[in-house]
Amino acid sequence: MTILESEAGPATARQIGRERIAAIVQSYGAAIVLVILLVFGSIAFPTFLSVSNFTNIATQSSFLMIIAVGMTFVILTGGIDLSVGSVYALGGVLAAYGSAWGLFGAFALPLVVCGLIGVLQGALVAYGKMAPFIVTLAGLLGVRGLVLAVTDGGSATPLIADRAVVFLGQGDVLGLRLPVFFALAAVVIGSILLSRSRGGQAVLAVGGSESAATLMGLPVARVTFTVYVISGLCAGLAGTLNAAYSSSGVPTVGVGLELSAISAVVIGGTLLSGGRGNLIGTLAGVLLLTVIQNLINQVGSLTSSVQAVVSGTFLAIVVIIQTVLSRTQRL
Amino acid sequence: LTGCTNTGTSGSGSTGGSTDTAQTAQAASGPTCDLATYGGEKLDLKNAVVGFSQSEKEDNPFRIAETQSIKDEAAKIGVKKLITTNAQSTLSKQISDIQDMISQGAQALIVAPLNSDGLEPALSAAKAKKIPVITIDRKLSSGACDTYVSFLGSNFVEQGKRAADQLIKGTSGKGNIAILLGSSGNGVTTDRTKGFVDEIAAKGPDLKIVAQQTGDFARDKGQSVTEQLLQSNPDISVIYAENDEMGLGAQAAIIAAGKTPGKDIQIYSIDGTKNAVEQIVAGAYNGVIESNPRFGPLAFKTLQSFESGDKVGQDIIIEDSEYDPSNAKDKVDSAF
Amino acid sequence: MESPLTDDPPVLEARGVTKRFAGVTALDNVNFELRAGESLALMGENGAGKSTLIKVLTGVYQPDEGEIRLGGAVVTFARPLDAQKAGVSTIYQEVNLVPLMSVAQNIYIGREPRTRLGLIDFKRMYADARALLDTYGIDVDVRRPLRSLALGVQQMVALARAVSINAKVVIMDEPTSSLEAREVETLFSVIGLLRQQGIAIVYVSHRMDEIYRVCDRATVLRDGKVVHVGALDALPRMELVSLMLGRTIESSDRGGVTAFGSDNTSDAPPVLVAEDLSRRHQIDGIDITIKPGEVVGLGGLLGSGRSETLKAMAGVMQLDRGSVQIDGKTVRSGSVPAAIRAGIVMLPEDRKAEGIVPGLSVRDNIVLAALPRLSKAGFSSRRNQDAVVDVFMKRLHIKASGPDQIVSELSGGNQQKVMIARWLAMSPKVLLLDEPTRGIDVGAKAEVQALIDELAGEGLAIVLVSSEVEEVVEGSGRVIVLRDGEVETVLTGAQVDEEHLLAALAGDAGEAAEDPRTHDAQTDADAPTSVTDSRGERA
Amino acid sequence: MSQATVTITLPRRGTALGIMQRYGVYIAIAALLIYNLIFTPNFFELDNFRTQFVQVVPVMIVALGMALVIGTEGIDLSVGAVMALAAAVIPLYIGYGLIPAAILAIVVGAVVGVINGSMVAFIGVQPIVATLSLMVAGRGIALLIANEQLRSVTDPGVLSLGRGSLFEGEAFRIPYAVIVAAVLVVIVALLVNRTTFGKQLIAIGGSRRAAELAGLPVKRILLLTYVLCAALAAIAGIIGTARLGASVPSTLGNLIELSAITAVVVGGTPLTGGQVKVGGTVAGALLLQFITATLVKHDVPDAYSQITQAVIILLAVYIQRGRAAVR
Ligand SMILES: Nc1ncnc2c1ncn2[C@@H]1O[C@H](COP(=O)(O)OP(=O)(O)OP(=O)(O)O)[C@@H](O)[C@H]1O
Ligand SMILES: Nc1ncnc2c1ncn2[C@@H]1O[C@H](COP(=O)(O)OP(=O)(O)OP(=O)(O)O)[C@@H](O)[C@H]1O
Ligand SMILES: [Mg+2]
Ligand SMILES: [Mg+2]
Repeated sequence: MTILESEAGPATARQIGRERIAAIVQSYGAAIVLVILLVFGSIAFPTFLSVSNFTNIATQSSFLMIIAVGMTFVILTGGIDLSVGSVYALGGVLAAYGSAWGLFGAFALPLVVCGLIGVLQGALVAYGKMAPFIVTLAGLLGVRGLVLAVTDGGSATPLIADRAVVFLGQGDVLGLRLPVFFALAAVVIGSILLSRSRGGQAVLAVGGSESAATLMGLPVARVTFTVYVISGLCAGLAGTLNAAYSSSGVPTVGVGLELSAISAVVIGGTLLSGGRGNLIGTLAGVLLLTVIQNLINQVGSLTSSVQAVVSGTFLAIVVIIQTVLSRTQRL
Repeated sequence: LTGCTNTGTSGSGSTGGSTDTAQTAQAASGPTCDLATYGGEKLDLKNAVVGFSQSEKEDNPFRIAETQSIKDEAAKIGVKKLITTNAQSTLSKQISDIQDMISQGAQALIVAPLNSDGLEPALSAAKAKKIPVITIDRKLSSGACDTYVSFLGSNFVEQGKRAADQLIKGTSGKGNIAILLGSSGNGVTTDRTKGFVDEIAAKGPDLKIVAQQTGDFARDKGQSVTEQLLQSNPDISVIYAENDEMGLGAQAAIIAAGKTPGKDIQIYSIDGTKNAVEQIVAGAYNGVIESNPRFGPLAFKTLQSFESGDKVGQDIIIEDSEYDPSNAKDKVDSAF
Repeated sequence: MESPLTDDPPVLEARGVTKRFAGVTALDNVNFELRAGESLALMGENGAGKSTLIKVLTGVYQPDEGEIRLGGAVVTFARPLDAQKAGVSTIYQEVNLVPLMSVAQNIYIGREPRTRLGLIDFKRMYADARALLDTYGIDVDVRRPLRSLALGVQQMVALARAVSINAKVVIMDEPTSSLEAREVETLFSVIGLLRQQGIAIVYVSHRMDEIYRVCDRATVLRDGKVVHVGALDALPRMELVSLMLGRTIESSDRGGVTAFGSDNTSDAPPVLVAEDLSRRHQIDGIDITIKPGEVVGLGGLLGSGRSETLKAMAGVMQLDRGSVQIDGKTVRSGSVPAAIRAGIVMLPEDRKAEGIVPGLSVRDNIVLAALPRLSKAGFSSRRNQDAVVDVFMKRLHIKASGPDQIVSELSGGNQQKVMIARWLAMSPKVLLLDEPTRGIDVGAKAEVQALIDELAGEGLAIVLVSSEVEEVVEGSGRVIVLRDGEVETVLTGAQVDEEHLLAALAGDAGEAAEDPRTHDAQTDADAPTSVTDSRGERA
Repeated sequence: MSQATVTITLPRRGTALGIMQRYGVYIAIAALLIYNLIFTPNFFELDNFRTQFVQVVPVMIVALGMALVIGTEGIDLSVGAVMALAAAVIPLYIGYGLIPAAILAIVVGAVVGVINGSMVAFIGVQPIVATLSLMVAGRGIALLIANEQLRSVTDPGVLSLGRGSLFEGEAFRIPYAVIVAAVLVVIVALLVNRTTFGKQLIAIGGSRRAAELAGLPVKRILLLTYVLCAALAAIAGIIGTARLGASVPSTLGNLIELSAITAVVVGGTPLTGGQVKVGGTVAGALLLQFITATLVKHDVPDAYSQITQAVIILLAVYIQRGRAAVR
């Protein structure tokens, strides 16, 4: 059956090469924009290119990064988790309360509770077949209420006295704060899970086509359920580390954090409809957001309104560039 | 579906442009702080880089006046560079802002903390570089002269208490009160509520608090909450709003309900914005406790004397005036 | 009706299964049995309930009444996974794979080979996938995302996946609807292998030839009821068709060939002139001229660029070079609205992704393109719509509970008719049909073919793409044969027959006599079809 | 269904469950009304209902636009910022009278819609981030336009839009704001159900690819949808300003995007697009309003009020979950 030979024209090799470059550009659009921004910052501001500034950026990004890891998993299934900001606050507050029982309490209490919130939301989405947007929107509201409820209407700020807990938030190794290592670990573990485990492949398949995944015999509901649990745990962990970092569980933190996390994930090249994306992109997305903020601070004289205009415009430009870079892959 | 933000603390609207009335400190007393104790070198602010970290958006008169007064004073003294940042009500951003300013070479910091706790990483970074930090308008719960030099600001509990006193006087101690709370979880809300409620309990036996609902420091929320409350609770006779904006929203609601603000239903609030004080003059508002935002001169004066080696007070509580029908007309120009 | 060959219990069995959807009883007390090693045809016209029965058998739907037995024991498949685990592997009617994932991932998802650390062993997975596809003569880069492949290739991937799962039963719901004659042969050899291993096959197809070649027995459904069960060799085609349709059709076995393909060509000037249609890596310098009333077939193998050519003319694809003219006026390239305004419409190949709007009603789907014409000042007129919808639902015999039924609830064939109706409602000058009879039952197919002829008779110019050689040959007055995106030859007049077409497809007149159907997959393992990487991604 | 998609089959129309699913929002509203009838003093009074209807107006108008955008499988987070922009513009041009100022405010809103729509339709940016950037920047611009200040608006036209009623003084007087909202509801309902544009918009949400191949002007329709949404948000901003008697760009419309989205979804429009339920959206907005009213009137502390809202929203969506798409 040699009817059809591959008589590919001479353009083939070049074409393949170009396709490959295009694929790289498409997957790492955010990282490329990040590099551009870093170069720009270094040229424009003498105080930008410094070790202390970069370690600051690393620390500042780490909490959002951990949340964004969970968010990436959720978005890859085609879902969304709006509750992360509130869960983050709850995690912090509970970590502070839990630190009365030392390191174990400071981690176990928030992780168990935030994990349970993930379980509840995941169950409603996966088994209750409710729209994730609404479930987690209710989560955003309800969990914030819970935070207020456990802090006496928000008037109490529990403090962390335990040295070991505080060390996990503030201690530094090689000039980097410990939360940075947690964030890196989250990225690495998350990446391996996503690209090298059956579960991760299932996440991509569910997001790529839920009906196909079902018909191919994947446990769609279980996969969907799990990502919300992961997201709850990630947000809880980020809250815990943040509380350790600032040695207090402040009930008002994390407002609007869900939008930062979602935009970081999307800027990182993950499709909101699910099925495609990676954590390296998300990492670049988180760093982009932090660097934009850092650059605004480098100017150092903008009022908050101007800052809003600048960061909104920046965001728009970044997503436009990123979209254009990765457009060829869209149908 | 609201109540999950945290915007605008002491803010409200104004028509802008007023005769600035800088703050005056109450008679100094209590512990002090100096370079020797805190650590660090003498410094002339004239050639220094100073950083100012604002906590909330400059979208309300209080924050606008506060930032402006810092900027004006910096210009007046002629500091080499003033870096300003705005945390936009996000605690982690305030930490980042302060760290960013430190790595940009700030030699002294003025911080309007978003929260009494949680700034520790930023403050310890400053401490490590022996950079003096003056906090304004909200007191930190960590140790003065250790994590920061001194605190300049109002006493929010006291403001609530004074509002209660004003209200008791204005209502002759009788009536049903509805409280419009600030944003939940905001320390200012907590303090202004505590001062007020305790004072009413102590001195107003015939005053009854019938509702406490959050108006998120926003005018529209204050208005709609008041509308709801007046509807179901027609015997409400006085409103205590934890900032002027909500008070003005309540005023609109009272008018919409066909009643006369200031007479049928009295309104008391805290802040001292021009809009509210003008309403007192017009007889449609009953009292305002001031919360003076013009920290610039006092903050730089404190910083300057600290940097030249003098002792400065750890707690510098400022004098807030108050407006009532008897003085509003004369003092309206000092409102912000 | 039962005539057991053995005493063994059937491998898979349905007893008294009833399945209702809102308003429709899709299956009505259906008894079905599949015996070990046999190949059973599941027959019935569009909407008879074949796909529904398969879904009930494999746990996609739960039966309202009745039970499923596997090897004699009652089983409940709560979801497809359970069926798969129990050894029932299925290729569903529409390709159901994950478009964004690679070919290899699609084949092995859920059972990826793993390293000792428990991580997926991509190297092995790619190699396995490569080897597996090679045995079916499919040469694709297994790392490529599935959606960059032509539909037919996707279908082969789905097939490879289903067969590579160790199964006792393999169910195939219209596996050949987008396959080329050559792939069909490959499939048949695979089926042969499976049967040798004692695996039972359920085979659904509207292509009679295939049924008679592959299957031993048939179960015929009509309106959700089993109307016949029996051996195929005792069942003449005509009778089978009558059983399916519930009426006798004199010429249905000939697919309505009688009038189909009659030459309506006049001396009128060409209505469409397409010149030098080119787009890098897809098509190169294609010229097509059609006169009113002419039916031009586009022949070619999988991936030869037939769909691409149609898309180029319909404005779906931006051209690098070349032009399309209607009545002498050039049509702006790369704009569907412009093409439609000029009178060119296209029935897309991938009905599910590009055709229907699944959530909308039959009415809304039919009038979708014609809406502006049926409206007054931007207001849509229900009366105008109903007039059109009514005409086409009757004319095309669209089987639906009414114009308000959601289109995704219709059977595949009826969805296709809805699509055709959408375009006829536009009263086009040139109709581009990409696999118009895909998934359509014999009756409907005859209707559609008759319709094509009728439309041509009315002066419509038609370009017809079909993977069924007979259909192209019978339907067209002229056949343009494409190969690797270029025109290979044009068959005219007496040349338009199967023999010439097959020869042209083979790209060598000398090999014309050699019927590719005699090949089987084994001997071809070393010479896979390869169009693979020479092509860019679909627009 | 010969397509191998997995759908939840709806129970028959007549069954109790079917009714619940179809009328989930309405049932929830009825339940709340009954609760209030029994437990809330002075609830069943015309004045009270007038208050609820007036208060719901901005959310309802924004939700109408949001429903259109969601119908195309999009989302618009910038609506609150557009309200702020409208509020900022009003006092600048109120000197020319209400109508010119309002038109200008709507035009400014529409410009935001054009930017949103262009990013989504022409560049292909995902709606949530496209509109997020305008949500951030828009309010900043509004504050800059207003010079970061709050202005009282004393124009009698504006004030009567906010506070005046038809049949003033009568028991059955109808606030002008409510009339505006009602008119907009009717217009949007007509748009969705009776016009070509509406049908095309829904088709795009149902399958963008199919709509493109059917020759619909997909990009133009998307653009127009975002413009409409923004224009509606601007109208909501004008009414919000009129009601306050002041232009407050700093807080007006804060978080309204979430309320609006909730109203739309609670009303039965799936976020996956392809459907727009105008009546449901109106009911959804009313449900949210009644929840808030009930909680405030019973002086529930903020913490518990947020939890209660979350639970009620979940319940309302849960009982009709079969209707919404799986994702
Ligand atoms: N075997 C294959 N391997 C890889 N890509 C393929 C293969 N077959 C087709 N393609 C892709 O499909 C495109 C051309 O397919 P097109 O749909 O135009 O062909 P066709 O002749 O219409 O075949 P079909 O009827 O099966 O769709 C090519 O650009 C190529 O990318
Ligand atoms: N999910 C569903 N909801 C409502 N009706 C459905 C659904 N699925 C199938 N039906 C109806 O059930 C009947 C049988 O459909 P089915 O898909 O089983 O037909 P089929 O025999 O596979 O047809 P085809 O040959 O066209 O694929 C049809 O009338 C169809 O409209
Ligand atoms: Mg079928
Ligand atoms: Mg094709």
